[in-house]
Amino acid sequence: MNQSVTLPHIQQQPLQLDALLAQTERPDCGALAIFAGAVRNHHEGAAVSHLIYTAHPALCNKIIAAIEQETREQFNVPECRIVHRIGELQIGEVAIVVVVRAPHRAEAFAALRYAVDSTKHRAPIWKEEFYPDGSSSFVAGCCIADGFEPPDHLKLLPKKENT
Amino acid sequence: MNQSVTLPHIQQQPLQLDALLAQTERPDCGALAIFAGAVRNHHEGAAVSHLIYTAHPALCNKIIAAIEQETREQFNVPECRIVHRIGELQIGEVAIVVVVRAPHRAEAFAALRYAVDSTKHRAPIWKEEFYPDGSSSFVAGCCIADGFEPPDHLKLLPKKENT
Amino acid sequence: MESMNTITIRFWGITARLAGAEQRVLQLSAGARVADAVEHLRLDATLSGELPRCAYAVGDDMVGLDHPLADGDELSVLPPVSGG
Amino acid sequence: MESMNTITIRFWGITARLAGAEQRVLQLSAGARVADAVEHLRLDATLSGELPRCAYAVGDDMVGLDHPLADGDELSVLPPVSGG
Repeated sequence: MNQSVTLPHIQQQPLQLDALLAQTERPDCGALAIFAGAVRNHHEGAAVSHLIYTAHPALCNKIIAAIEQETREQFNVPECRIVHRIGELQIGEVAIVVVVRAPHRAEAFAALRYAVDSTKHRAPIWKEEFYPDGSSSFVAGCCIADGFEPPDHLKLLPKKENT
Repeated sequence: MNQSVTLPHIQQQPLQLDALLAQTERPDCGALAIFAGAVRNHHEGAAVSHLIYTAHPALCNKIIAAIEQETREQFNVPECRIVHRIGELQIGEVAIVVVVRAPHRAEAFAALRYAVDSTKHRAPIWKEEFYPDGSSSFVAGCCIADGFEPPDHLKLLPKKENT
Repeated sequence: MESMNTITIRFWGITARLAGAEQRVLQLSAGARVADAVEHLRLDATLSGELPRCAYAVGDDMVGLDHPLADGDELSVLPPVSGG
Repeated sequence: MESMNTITIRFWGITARLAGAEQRVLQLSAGARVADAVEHLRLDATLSGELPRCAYAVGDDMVGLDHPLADGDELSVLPPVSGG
């Protein structure tokens, strides 16, 4: 994946929280909840020097868009934006930003958690960790094959019947 | 309360998320969770034109500092910062910002919710709503007198015994 | 003659509106407690309905109704809070 | 003679490392399904251990093992994901 990627939900450029906040501003939403995931200097006890994230661009963009829509519908929140960075990231750099805006805070908290966890469990993104000695390994992840069940809180609610 | 207030946890100047983020940066914390509460243009069906927040400055500062410490201890998160704005706020302006940083996201989400809800339930801050016709009213709030129980998720865990 | 303590009552939030002032100065007998000051405030018919929902602080310490008041104390009347 | 479909396999994440390539081109019989391509990949001893944890996509659609493959399809092999 050497080509530069610029899709709404994945980008190689550093993530800009300010831009996401400006794009989602709404006068009817009193609650803004944000999650940002940054590169840690350690993982399971081992020092980490940097990371490389890769993603299947078209599929990942489509799946993240679906997670945004599910989040808005299931938690009745007007705004949910998810952006993931790919490429090489240094310690402290931000890999994912999720922004939720809602009239009230309870649904903003619940929606934020759902959106973040769903992206981590379902988006086709892979993290390769690099260690100070120059070695690397792919981080053990979440299986997205049929037959592997997501945790309960990430299961979709049954669609409401139109009666 | 006409004097200008500049305490760590309450201020009359607009809240600056960037400053809080810079002050709390840590290479060992992969998870950053943020809540910002902004002034809505409506409350319980009525249009709102602006708000005035007042606070008991010294007591409020002390109580918010205690909530930060409880949050760090109970959820084992290295950073929790809470700042509340007072004075006149227009629609869309941010009244409260809470920033939590933790190694992992699960404790960041839980700590964020605790810190936000505890501030709303316990900090001596009062919100007066102003309506388009010029009238105003104080928003019904949370009783902090002895004998009024907080919701279960805001009760302090028993201190661990040192054995 | 019994010695008296001067206590400044500070009203916060809606209680300032109901009391029509941000503060009042009371003279209470030495040995008076928060409950005695509250008893005095209850004489104000506009304010009295709000008092059962109020908490109290002296300086920046929350205090109970049996907290003893000292001369010069500032007693805050704290109605239900609505920050955030 | 049976007509053949050309299928490009795209390896993602650790599967590219195990396969030693980002893609491989397979010729499969017309009517072959995802399962037939996976059967073929299983012949690669380095890769085969990872395949039970993999999902599959054609273009930007997730597909099951019984999804029919068309000539020119790009079949992605998606190991467990670790974004965020």
